[in-house]
Amino acid sequence: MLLSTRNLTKTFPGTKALDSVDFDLKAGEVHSLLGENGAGKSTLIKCLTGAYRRDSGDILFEGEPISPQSTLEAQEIGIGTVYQEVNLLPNLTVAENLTLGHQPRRFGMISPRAMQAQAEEMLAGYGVDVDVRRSLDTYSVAVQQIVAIARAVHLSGRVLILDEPTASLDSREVRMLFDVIGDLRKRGLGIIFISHFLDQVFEISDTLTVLRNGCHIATRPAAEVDRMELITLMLGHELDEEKPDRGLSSEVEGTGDAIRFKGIGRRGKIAPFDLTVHKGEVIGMAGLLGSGRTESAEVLFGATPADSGTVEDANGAVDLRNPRNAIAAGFAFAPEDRKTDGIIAELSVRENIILALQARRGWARPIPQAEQMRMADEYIERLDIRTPDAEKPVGLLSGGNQQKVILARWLATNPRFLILDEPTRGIDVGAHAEILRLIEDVVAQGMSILVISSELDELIAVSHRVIVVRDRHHVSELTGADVTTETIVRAIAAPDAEAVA
Amino acid sequence: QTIGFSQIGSESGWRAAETTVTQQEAERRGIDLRFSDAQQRQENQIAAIRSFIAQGVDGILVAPVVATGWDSVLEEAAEAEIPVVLLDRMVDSSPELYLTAVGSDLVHEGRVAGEWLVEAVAGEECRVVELQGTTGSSPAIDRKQGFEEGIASADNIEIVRSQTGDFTRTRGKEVMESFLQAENGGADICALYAHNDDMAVGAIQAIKEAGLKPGEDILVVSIDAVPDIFQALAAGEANATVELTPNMAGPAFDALEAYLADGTMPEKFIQTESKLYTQEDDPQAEYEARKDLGY
Amino acid sequence: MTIRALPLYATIAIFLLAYLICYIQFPAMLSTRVIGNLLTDNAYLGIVAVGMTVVIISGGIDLSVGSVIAFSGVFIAVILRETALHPLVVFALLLAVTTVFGAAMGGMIHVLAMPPFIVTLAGMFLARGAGYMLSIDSVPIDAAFYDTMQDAYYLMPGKGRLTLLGLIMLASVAAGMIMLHRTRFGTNVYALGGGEATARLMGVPVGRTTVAIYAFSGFMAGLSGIVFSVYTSAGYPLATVGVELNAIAAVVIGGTLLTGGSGYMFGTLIGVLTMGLIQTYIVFDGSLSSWWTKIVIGALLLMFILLQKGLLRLRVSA
Amino acid sequence: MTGARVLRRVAPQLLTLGAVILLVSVYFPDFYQIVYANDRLVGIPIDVVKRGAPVALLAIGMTLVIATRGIDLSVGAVMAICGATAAWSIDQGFGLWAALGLAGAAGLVCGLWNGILVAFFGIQPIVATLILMVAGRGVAQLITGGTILTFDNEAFAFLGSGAVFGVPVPTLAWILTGILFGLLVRRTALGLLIESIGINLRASTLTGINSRVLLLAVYMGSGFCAALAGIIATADIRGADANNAGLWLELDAILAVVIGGNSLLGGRFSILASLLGAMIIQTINTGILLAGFPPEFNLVIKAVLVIIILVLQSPRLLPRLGFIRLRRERDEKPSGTPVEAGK
Ligand SMILES: Nc1ncnc2c1ncn2[C@@H]1O[C@H](COP(=O)(O)OP(=O)(O)OP(=O)(O)O)[C@@H](O)[C@H]1O
Ligand SMILES: Nc1ncnc2c1ncn2[C@@H]1O[C@H](COP(=O)(O)OP(=O)(O)OP(=O)(O)O)[C@@H](O)[C@H]1O
Ligand SMILES: [Mg+2]
Ligand SMILES: [Mg+2]
Repeated sequence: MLLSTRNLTKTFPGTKALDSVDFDLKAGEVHSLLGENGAGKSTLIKCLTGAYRRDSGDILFEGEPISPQSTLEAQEIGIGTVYQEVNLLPNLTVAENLTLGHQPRRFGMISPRAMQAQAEEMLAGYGVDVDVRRSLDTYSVAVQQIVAIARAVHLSGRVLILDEPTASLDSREVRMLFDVIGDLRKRGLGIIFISHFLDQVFEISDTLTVLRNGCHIATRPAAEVDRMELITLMLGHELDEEKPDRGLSSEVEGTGDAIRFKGIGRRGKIAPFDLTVHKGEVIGMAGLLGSGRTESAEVLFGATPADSGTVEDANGAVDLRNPRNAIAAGFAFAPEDRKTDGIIAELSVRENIILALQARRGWARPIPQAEQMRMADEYIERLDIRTPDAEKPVGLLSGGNQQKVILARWLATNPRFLILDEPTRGIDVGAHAEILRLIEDVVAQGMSILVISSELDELIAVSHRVIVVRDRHHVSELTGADVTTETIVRAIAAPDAEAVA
Repeated sequence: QTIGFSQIGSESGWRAAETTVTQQEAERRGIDLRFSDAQQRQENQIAAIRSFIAQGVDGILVAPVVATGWDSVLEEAAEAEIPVVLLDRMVDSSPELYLTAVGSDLVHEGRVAGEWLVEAVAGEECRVVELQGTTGSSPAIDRKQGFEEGIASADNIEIVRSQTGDFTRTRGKEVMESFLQAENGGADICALYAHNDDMAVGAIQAIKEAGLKPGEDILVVSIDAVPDIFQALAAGEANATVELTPNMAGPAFDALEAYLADGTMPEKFIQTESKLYTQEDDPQAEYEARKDLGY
Repeated sequence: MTIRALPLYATIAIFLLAYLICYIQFPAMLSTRVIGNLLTDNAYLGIVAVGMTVVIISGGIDLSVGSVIAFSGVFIAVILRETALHPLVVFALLLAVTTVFGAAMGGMIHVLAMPPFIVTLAGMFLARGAGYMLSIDSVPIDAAFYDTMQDAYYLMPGKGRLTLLGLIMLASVAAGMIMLHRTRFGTNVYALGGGEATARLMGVPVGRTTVAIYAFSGFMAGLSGIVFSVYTSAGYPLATVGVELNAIAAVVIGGTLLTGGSGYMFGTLIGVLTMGLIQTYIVFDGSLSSWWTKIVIGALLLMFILLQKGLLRLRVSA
Repeated sequence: MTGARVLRRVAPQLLTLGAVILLVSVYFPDFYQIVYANDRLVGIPIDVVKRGAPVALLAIGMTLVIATRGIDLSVGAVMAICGATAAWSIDQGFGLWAALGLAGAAGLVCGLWNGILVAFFGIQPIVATLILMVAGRGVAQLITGGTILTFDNEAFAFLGSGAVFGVPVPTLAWILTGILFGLLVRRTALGLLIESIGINLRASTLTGINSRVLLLAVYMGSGFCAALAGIIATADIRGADANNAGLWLELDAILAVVIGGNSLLGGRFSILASLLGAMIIQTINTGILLAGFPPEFNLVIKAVLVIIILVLQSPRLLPRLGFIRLRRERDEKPSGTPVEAGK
C-alpha cells in the first residue's frame, strides 16, 4: 500500500467529520473519493496532508507511520495536493505560484528567467495560453485551477491528490487533465480524485471509496459498481430521479410582464446585447471559460455597472447602477465565487440567510429574532442544508452547503429575476437534483431565472432558452427544440453562427 | 539678513510664546526669519539646520530639544561660517561650535523654587509631592535636581511622591488626583512642586475638587510664569512661580547683529533672569502684561 | 510584471515631478548639498523603512521600531560609557538584542495568533520603557570610532556630502531588494501577505517566516539605531517618537499596500526621499507656523496618495 | 443577545479586570474605599471610571470602526480639534449649547472626512486616518492660536468635573454613550450590517448592503465619540490644549478594543467588552500612579501587564492549558463565548 489510514478520526465542534476511517491507496491507481457534501472528503485529505491535526488514528506511507505536521512535510514526502477551492496566492505571478518553495536558484538567489522557464514547462501540456509573468489574479478561476493542478502534479513524486479539480473546468480542459492523470498513473503514482461529476468519476477511476457522515461506507473496484448503486451508497437511500418536466417552454413568450434589456454592455467586459426576460422563464447561458458569461451576469445585476443600454419593465425604466438598486428592482445574484463574493464566513447560517432581505429593508427595520429563526429553519429544511444548527458560522459548512445558504439568502428576498452563476458547482448529486427541482418550483411560482453553467446537460434540463456567449459577445440564442447539446456546442465553436446579440 | 530659526515644536504655551516673541523681534529688526518647527524631534532639527546651511542663511537660532548630539551639524555650520545661537537650552558640544547661548539655568530655577519653599514653611514638617515634566526631558531632570538641591538643607521637607505629568494640564490634574487619593485625601500633603505652570494649574483644579484650598491647605510652587499662573496667584490659589522669559530672541539677535556687523564675540552664555513671583508681586498686573504674548 | 510595477512607476514619476516643482521655486534644492542631506538626514528612516517594507508586505505591521531605535541609542551609549568595549563589539551585541526582540515578537504573533498591531504596540511600550530604565537622561557618546564614522564622507562637487550613513542606507535598500525579490524567503513574505491560510496550504513555513520577518525588522531597527546614534553621537530614550508612523507612511507612499502582498523595496526608498523632500521644502519655505507645518505635511501626504491612485486608475483604464 | 450570552462574551474581560484590581489592591489596600464627600463619591474606583472616560468614549467609536476592518488613528487629533472648537466658541461667547453643538459637528465632519477617504477614495484606513492624525493637531492649534485656550464657564466646566447624584459627569457620559451606541447597533440591524462589511466587504456589497454609507456612518460615529471625549478633556482642565489633548490616546483606545476581545480583522464586536477593556487599561494606569514607582518604570510595567493580559486571552494558548472544552464552544459560536482568561 502506498498511502493508508487506520481509524482516522477528526472532530469539529458539533460535527464528527471523520469517524475512524480506513482508507488505502495503491500505487498506480486512481482512487475516487465520493460522498455527499459534508461527508468528510476534504477533511480526510487535509488530515492526510498535515493541513489539519487529526484527533486519533494512523497514517501509513508505504507501511511506515507518518505524521505530517504541515503541508510542507507532506510535499517533502512526495504528496502533491490540489485543495478544494483554488488555494493559490492571487498576488503572486503565475510563475511564482507554480514554483513557490522550489524556485530554481543560482548562488542562492532566484533567477527569474530560470523560474519562468520552469513554470512554462510545468504548464505545457495543459493547453492554456498564459503569460506566467502576470499575476495570478488577472486570470479566471479556471486558469487558476489549472495552475493549481500543474503545481500539485509537479510536487507529487508519489501521490497526487485532487479535491474537486474539475469544478470550474470545461470539457476540453477536463480532457487534458485526464490525459495528465493517465500518464501519472502509468508512472506508478497513486492518485486520489474527488468529484461530484459521476461521469468523470467512472471514466477515470480504478477504485471508489464512499464516505457518508464521516464514516467509511464502502470501497469497490470502479468496474463493479453501477451509477445507481453508487448514488445509493452515497446518499444512504435511492435518488428519486424523476426527470424535471418542462412543459411551459413555449407559452412564456406571450406573458406581458417582462424585463427588457436593450443594448446593455460594458466596454472591455462584454459587448452590448439585448435580452428579454419573461415571467416564469429559465434562461440558460453557455460558453467557454472566459467567454464573458460572468461579466454578462454582473452587468445584468449592476455589480459592474453597464456603460450603455437601457432596462425596462412593465413599470418603466429600471435603474441598475449598483446591486442595491438591482435588488430593489427584484433582482438577485448568486455569484460564481462563493468564497469571496458570496458567503460572510463568520456570520451564522441564520444571519447569512436573512442578510439580503435585511439589507433591502434597511438598517432601521430589523427583522425580529423569532422571524429570523423561522426563516432560517424553513430554508435549512427546504434546501436540506446540513448544519448542526442555524447558529453555526457558515464558513465552517462544507462547500455545497454554503452554496445552498446563498441560494436561501436570495430566495428569502422573493426576487422576480434570479441570476445563478454556476449554482451547482461542487454540489453533490443529491443536492444537485434538489437544486434543479427548486428551480422548477420557483419558476412555477413566476420567478424568472438566468442560469450560467458549464454543464450542458444541466442547462438543457432546466432552460427554456439558451444564450451562447463567445469572445465577450452574445452570439446566439436557442429556443425550444433547438436547445440540444449539439446545437449549443456548435454555437460555441462556430466562428459565425447567426448573431443575435 | 536671513536668519533660520529651528524651534522644538509648540508643545506648551510657553513654547508658543517664545515663537511669537522671536517672530515679533525679527519683524521689529527687519530680519527675514525662516521658521522651522521640529515637532519635538531632534532629527528634524538637525535636518532643518542642514537645510538652512544649504540655503546659505546668515545666522541660525536653535532651541535644541536635547543636549547631546549636535557636534557634527554644528561643525558643518562652522565650516560654512554660519554663526549659531542656542536658545533656552544648552548643548554639550564644545563652546567653539556656537556663537553664544541665551537661556536660563534650569537647575537654578529649580533651586529658586526649592529655596522659596524652605522659607515659606519656616521649619515646619512638610511633605511635598512633585509633578515632573516629561520623563527624560532636560527641564524635568534639571528642575528636579535643582529643587532637591534647594531643599537639601531643610530636613523638615521631604518629597513623598514624584510622578510625571508630561508638562500637560490634563496629566497634571490626573496625577494630582491620585496623589490626593494616596495621601489620605490630601490631608498629608503640605506642598506641591510642579516642573511647569501648566501642570500646576491642572493640579490646582484637582485640589479644589477634592475640597481643599490650594495655596493654603497645599502650597503650590511651579516654574515658567505663564499668564494663567498669575491668575491663580491673584486668586490666592498658587503661591510662587519662577519666571522663564520667552524673550530669548532679543539678546540672541543683539549678539548676532553685533557679530555679523564687526565680528564682536559675545559672552558664551547669556543668562536670563530667573525671577521669583509670589502673591505679593501684583499678579493681576503681571497677568495683563503677559496675556497677549501668545502664551 | 509591468502591470504589477505600476504603483512603483507612479511613485517615481510623482517624486520627480515634486522635485521639479521644488527646484523651480528654490533652485538651491538641486544642489549636491541638499541631495547629500536628503540621504544623510533620512538614513535612519530609510533603514527602518526597509524592515517595515518586509513586514508590511507580509501583511503585518511593526509599531515598535521607533522605540527600538531610541533603545538602541541608549544601549550603545550606556555600554560605551560603562565599559571599554569597542563600538563594533557593542554594535554586534545590540543587533543581537534587537534581532532577538523582533524574533520574540514574531514568535508571539505566530504562536499566540495575536494581531501584529497589538504585539508590536506592547513591544513599543517595552522597548521605550527599557530605554528609560537604562537612562532617563541623554547620554553623549565620545568614542573616537564615532568621529571616524561621522567624518567618513565623500565630498561631492558643490560641497555636498555623500556620507557613510547615507551609503549604509542605500546598501540596506539594495540588500532589501535582493532579499525581497530574489530569495525564497522574499517570495514567502509575499506569499504570507497574499493570505496566510493559503500560504500554509502551499507549504510556506509560516511560523519560521513570521519569526524571521520580525527578526529582520528588529535587526533593521537596531541598525537604524546605530546609524541614529552616529548621526547624533548620543543615546536618548525620548528620541524618535513616532518614527514608526513616518516609516509606515514612507512605505505606503512608496506604493506598498498596507493589506500586504504587494509592494517594492525601491518604492520605499522613493517614499523616504519624498518624506524628506516634504520636510526640506517646508524648511526652505520657512514661513509656515507650527500648526501650518502639520497641516501642510498632512495635505502633501494626501496629495501624494491621491495622485498615485489617480495615476494608477488612468493607466489601468487606458 | 440574551443576558447569559452577553455575560459569557465578556467573562474574560471581567475576570481580567478583577485580576488587575486585585493586583492593584495588593499595593494599595484602600482601593475599595468609596466615600461620599462634597456632594460626590470619592475613591479610587471612582477615579478610574472618571479618568477612563476619554479612552472609553474613544473605544466605543473605535470598536465600530475596527468591526468594519478599519482603524481610526485620528481620534486623538479629533479630540483636540473638538476641544479647541468648544473652547473657542465659549470664548467667543456663543454659550454652552452652541459650543457643544459646534464641537459635536466638528467631530462629525472629521469623521466624514475620514469616511470619504476610506469609502469613496478607497484609501486604506490606517493611511487615511494617519493624514488627519498629522494634520488634525495643526487644525486644532490653528483654532487655539497655539496657546492653551482657557475659558470661564461653570456650566461647561461641569461636564468635566461636575457630578450628578455623586457620579462624575465624565463617567455618566461614557456609560450613557455606550448604552446609546449599544442600543443603536443591537436594536437595529446596524450591528449585523457592520459586522458583515467587516468580514467580507465585496460579498456584502453584492448582497445589497450600502457599504459606503455604512462606512461613512461608522467613521462619523467614531468622530462623534472623539468629540465627546474632547469636550470632556477640555472641560476637565477648563482649557483647550491643542497640542496635548488626546495625544497617543488612539493607541490606548485600540488597545482597549483588543483587550475587549474584538478582532482587528473586523467582524464580530462587543462594545461592552471594549468598555471593560478601557477600564482595565485605566485601572493599570491609576494603579501605576498609586504604586509610587519612579516614572521611568511606568512604560515597562504597563507593557508587561498588557502582554500578560493578551497572552492569557490568546485564542491559541488556552487549549494547551487544558481549556479545550471552552475553546471548542468558542469555535462553534464565535459570537458567543471567547476563552476565559486568567483562571
Ligand atoms: N474548520 C472546520 N470547523 C468546523 N467544522 C468543519 C470545518 N471544516 C469542515 N467542517 C465540517 O466537517 C464536515 C465535513 O466537511 P468536508 O469539508 O470534509 O466535507 P466534503 O465531503 O469535502 O464536502 P463537499 O463535497 O461539500 O466539499 C462538514 O459537516 C463541515 O461542516
Ligand atoms: N483559458 C484562458 N486563457 C486566458 N485567459 C482566460 C482564460 N479563461 C478565462 N480567461 C480570462 O478570465 C477572465 C474571466 O472571464 P469570465 O469570468 O467572464 O468568464 P466566464 O465565461 O464567466 O467563465 P467561467 O465563469 O466559466 O470561468 C476573462 O477576462 C478572460 O480573459
Ligand atoms: Mg470538500
Ligand atoms: Mg464565470
